Amino acid sequence: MLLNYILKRLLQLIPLLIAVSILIFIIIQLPPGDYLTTYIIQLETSGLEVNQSEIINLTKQYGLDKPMYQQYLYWMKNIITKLDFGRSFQWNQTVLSLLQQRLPATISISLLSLVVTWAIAIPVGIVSATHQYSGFDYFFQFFGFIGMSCPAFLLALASVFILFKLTGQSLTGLNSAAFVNAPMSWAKFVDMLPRLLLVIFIIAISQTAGMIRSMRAMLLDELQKQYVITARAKGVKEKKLLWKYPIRMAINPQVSTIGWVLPGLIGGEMIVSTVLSLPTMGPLVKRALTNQDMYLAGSYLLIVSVLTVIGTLISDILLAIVDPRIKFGGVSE
Amino acid sequence: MSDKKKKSNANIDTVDSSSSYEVASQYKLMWWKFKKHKAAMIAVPVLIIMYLICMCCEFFAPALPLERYKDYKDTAPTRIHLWDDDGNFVGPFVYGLERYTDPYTFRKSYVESDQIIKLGFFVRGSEYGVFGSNLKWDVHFFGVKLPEGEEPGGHNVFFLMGTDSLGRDVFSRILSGGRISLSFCLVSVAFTVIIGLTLGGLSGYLGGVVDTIVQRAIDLIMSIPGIPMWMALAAALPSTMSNLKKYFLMSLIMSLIGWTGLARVTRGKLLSLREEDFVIAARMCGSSHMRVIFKHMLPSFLSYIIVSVTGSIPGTILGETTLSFLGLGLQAPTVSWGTLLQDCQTVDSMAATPWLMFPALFIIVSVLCFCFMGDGLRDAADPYK
Amino acid sequence: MKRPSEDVILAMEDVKVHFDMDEGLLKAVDGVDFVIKKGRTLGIVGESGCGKSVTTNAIFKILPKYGLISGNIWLYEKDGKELEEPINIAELNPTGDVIRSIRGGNISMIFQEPMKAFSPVHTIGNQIMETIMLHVEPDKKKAREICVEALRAVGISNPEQRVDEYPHQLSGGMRQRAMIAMALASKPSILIADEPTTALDVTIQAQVLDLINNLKHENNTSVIFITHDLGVIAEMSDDVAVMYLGKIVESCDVDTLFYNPQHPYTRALLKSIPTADKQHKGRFESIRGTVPYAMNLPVQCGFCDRCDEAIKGVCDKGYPPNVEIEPGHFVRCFKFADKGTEGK
Amino acid sequence: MENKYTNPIIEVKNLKKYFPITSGFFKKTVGYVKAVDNIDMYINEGETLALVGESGCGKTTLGRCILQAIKPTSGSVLFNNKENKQVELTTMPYSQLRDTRRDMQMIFQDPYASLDPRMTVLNIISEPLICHHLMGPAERREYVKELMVTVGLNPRHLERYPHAFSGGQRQRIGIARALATKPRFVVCDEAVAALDVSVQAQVLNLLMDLQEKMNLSYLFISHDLGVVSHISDRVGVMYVGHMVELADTVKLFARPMHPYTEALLSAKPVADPRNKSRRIMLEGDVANPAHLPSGCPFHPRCRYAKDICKEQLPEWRELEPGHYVACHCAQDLQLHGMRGYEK
Repeated sequence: MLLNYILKRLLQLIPLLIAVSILIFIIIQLPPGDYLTTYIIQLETSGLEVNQSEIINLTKQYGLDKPMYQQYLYWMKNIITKLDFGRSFQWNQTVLSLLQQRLPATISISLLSLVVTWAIAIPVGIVSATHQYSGFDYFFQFFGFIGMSCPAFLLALASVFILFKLTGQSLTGLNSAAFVNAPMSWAKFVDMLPRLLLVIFIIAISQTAGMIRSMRAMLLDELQKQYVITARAKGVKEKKLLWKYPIRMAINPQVSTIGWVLPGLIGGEMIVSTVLSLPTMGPLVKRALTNQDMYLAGSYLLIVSVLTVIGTLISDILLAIVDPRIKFGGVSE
Repeated sequence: MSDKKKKSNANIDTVDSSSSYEVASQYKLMWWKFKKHKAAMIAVPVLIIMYLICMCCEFFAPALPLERYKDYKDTAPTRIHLWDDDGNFVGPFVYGLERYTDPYTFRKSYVESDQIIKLGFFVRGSEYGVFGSNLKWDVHFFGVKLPEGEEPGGHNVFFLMGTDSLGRDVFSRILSGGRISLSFCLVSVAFTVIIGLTLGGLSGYLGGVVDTIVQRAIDLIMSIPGIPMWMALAAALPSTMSNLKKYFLMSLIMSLIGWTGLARVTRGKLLSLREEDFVIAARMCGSSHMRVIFKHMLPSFLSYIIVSVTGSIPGTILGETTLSFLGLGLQAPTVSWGTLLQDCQTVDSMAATPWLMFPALFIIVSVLCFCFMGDGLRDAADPYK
Repeated sequence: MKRPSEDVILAMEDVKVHFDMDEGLLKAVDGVDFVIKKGRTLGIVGESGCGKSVTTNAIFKILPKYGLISGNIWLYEKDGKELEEPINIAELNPTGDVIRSIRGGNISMIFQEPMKAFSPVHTIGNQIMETIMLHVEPDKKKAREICVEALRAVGISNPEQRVDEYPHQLSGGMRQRAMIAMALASKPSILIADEPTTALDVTIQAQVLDLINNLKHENNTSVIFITHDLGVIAEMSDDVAVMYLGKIVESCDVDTLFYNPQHPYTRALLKSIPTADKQHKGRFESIRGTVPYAMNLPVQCGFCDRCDEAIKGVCDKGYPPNVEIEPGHFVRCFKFADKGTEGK
Repeated sequence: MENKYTNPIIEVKNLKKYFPITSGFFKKTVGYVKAVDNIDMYINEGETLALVGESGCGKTTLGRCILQAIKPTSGSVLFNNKENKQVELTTMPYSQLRDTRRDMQMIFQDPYASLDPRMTVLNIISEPLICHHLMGPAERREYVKELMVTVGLNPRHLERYPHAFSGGQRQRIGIARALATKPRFVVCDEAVAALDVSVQAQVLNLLMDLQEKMNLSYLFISHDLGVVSHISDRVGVMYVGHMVELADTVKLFARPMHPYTEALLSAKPVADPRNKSRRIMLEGDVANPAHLPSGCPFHPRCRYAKDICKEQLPEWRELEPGHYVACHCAQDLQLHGMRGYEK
């Protein structure tokens, strides 16, 4: 039953992914001037000699002399068959090698932020709802509003500024200067930890605020439901009852929101890491965008979109697992 | 119930107006509910004041946004005094500023001199065109009282929130930036409403192929993370483009993502309303299609549209300031809250000139107010529950 | 409180439930007395908003936080044994151990809408076993066996398989059967049925009513049956209490109620029900006006504004007394104020 | 009695309404819910025809199909208009249909959902008048007040909004709206189901009074046999989209010919403790209209079912004058009616 459902969902993803890649290709092509001329200008301004055979090679490899739709097909073909995302003229490297250097950090930071978001939002939401109108509830409602109205870049700036004032240390980057080029070691990890935590918390906070609110509202709603009264009428202990019925029901929709929390976290990661100049995709893509290094930017967009789509799929599957109404086809009523 | 109706009907006693609850219209009920939301009741006047001030920023700001005080770079906010050193009440005044170079660090800063510069309301200052027109005026809401004959821009200066590295008054720039940032979100929301209502409405009303296409388009846009997409689209705008054009294109880009939410709400409401008994009743009464849509369906989902739209404003403001801050959105010389914050990108600059962070306060306050207002509206949206 | 007689299991004494709301004090239940006897069914009948559901929720102490309960609810028997010292449920802590052992164990409840009353994400077996493990058999395996038997007893075919199904996989009638199985699995001494058939179709309603009656006789359970349908009352109950605006206006055995009703409201209600066996195409004798909202009401008989027999200057001046006009037949009306002994 | 009504105001022939069941990405149609299947019936001028059946049997859909609130899939609905001419409603152009709506109206089940909460009573009741361009504003106002008196509302409450009224009063507003254009045919869709017993009686009385006064024809949809027995001249019984029996009320209650009708009649609890009914218990649940059993849709629950019932859909036959039934075995069965009707 479940396997069927997953297969069906996977099949539905294919047209969506194709459409996403087309849209992103269009976005890449939007800036005036084509890739080759930008590349040649870049080379010339940096005083390097323009290698004609390399140009011809590039043209052939990416079909740059062909009409637009063929260029798209080349792009897709290279990605699917050879994992070749194109070249970044700015770095004069393949996009793939850049991605290999920086994408793992980006993804791990985003996922860790997701975990932190949940770890904070769900318990706080539960306590807020079960202790409605208490001091705790009011505090976190206020916190939620502040979190929602403070842009992530400002949060990053402010926390770095405050920490600088307090400790005299500038916590930008993922490592202090001494460790930037050092190989990975325990000391480097220890050096990295507070910075990493800072980054993760900053990214998580803006998402946490919204999620606390929705968790609280959802649980308040569930607490009124008839089945809670049924359970109470059975003589179930209040605490057990709370966990078994309404909290589980209120968490279900939270599970299904990975699909829209993830894009937010990816965007947040991008901004925060740009502000804090972390060695992740964020600053790289920002530079690529300002310099219109579009293969790099486009590849990033494509990858995060695919990740989002996969995230949505996973959350749908999780929801189908926790909510039997979906697994067995259609919510009745 | 309007007075007009009362008059048109001669015998007033046929109209029962004893109890206001019974004759309260939808909007009255919504207002009563809205009034209960205290935060929203504070937020609305704050927003109105902010908009008023920013719309007339030349008048309310003591200086012009691009006006440079060459001798006063990176000045800290000037302190306003009421009593002089001897304890005599003078009224609001500031002391003149003298440049001071630290003999050890050689860092330049400004210290207060003994010169008393009086402040006042409705004072003469730099000339500006009223609402950008050719009509020139030089009265400012508040500022230093210039001695008769003295031109602005001299040494009688007053900087409420300090100056930046080029010697421009931060407060004046914030008000001017507010005009851009605060209007930007409204323009963007207007685009959102146009696109979202049209597509959502078509999708819900026509159904079939149109519905499928719009739904797939929404899925498509939802699957690309918003901020990177904004950034990519914003980066694609050529740098030679005029500021005005860029302003509108940027707001369009913002709404390209925002409309999906509104379209969903519209479609969902349309679909559910179509099956509502009172709408079927209206059709059974012989109402035309247009009358059913505009007289019966629109008023009942208008409130949801308003809620959805207000809910999307904070995101727009945050998005614009973020992009501008990163240098991908509106660019100097256009002044917006985001571009103003570009000046404090590093810890060093923040430590040296923390007053450049003031725009952040305005961002937070305005977004907070919109959040509260949206919250209040959501509570009031369905007074019949 | 002394037990009135051997067969009384539960007694309500001047029970009031008031809701303290923003707009004022809502007197949902305003002084209710009745007793539950072993093996008998008490039907509580009234129109919507008369407080019949709140009354039974008070027995369960499952009222919202702003609900204030006063009076006494005496429970004389627990787990089949007579209590030396009767428990006053009204004074119990609503989340304490004592009330929780009574809920589901000694007193069970069937709710109106079986779809909403079951959690949609747990199997019905899981939810029924919860009761059994709490009150009968803590061992999971044995509890499951009891659960299957309980489902079989309420006429669900294939109970071994149904146990692992989710509520939405069952039809409305099946769900209500499962609900009954859950309520009766712990062999309670009192079963409260709150409009158990209102959401069901007539033919399914007939099945469910039959089932409740059979199980009641098998287990010698006492039943409190709440409904607005006088037809169902006639089928199901031994004793009847008619409620209006939070008060019981008339209580007697079912035969007396239908053949010798005394309170003007009861009589009007009986006349206004559309029974099929009356003169064809006749007009209904209706009660004028509507039930008032039980908030900030004047001190008068709640029915006096709609009553054809109301006496001016009497009925609108104070609450009528509860009078026992015949043994076991109580009427709350000024007409009978001096025609019998005043009851509690 | 019977000869009094001979002039049908509504004639329904082979009416069908199938709702497609779609599934998958491209919304392919995988089946149909046969909400209304092949219905034939007529309603005479001035009479009340009741439709009874359990939830999901298609009685509401049938009512709406007749008024063209839902477009039927196929079949015809003939309406006898003011000029005493039969017109076909299903193929009528929209503008003409709008005009015809003056003569046929609807009263809804839920008095809370059927009134637009954003409009005053005046606007709600005068809506049909405005749509058909009848009367000027001042005249309309006076007329609405008159109507409010007719349905038992206080005309001083003209400017109030629906939220200021109780359920019963709201239903009266709905009735006033339906009657504003002086229609000749009204569909009452469970018009009293949401009301309390005492209020229900008031509204039923009002409906009967109005019928007498305005010579209305009712299609009265209900699940409550008690109500139906009082108000209707003839009764149609529906089961999962099919009409299974239709006859004069007294005849149907006294001697039903379809086993389902018999079970329905016996299932109704009677308010008489000395005479508890002997019920005919139906096994199982109502069939799923998306997956109907073969042959007669009622056969899995029918205690008289024979082999033929599993294979063939029974024909709609007039077994006695005016008594229609769709059952293979109807003529061989001696079924019990409701107590009080049986002699």
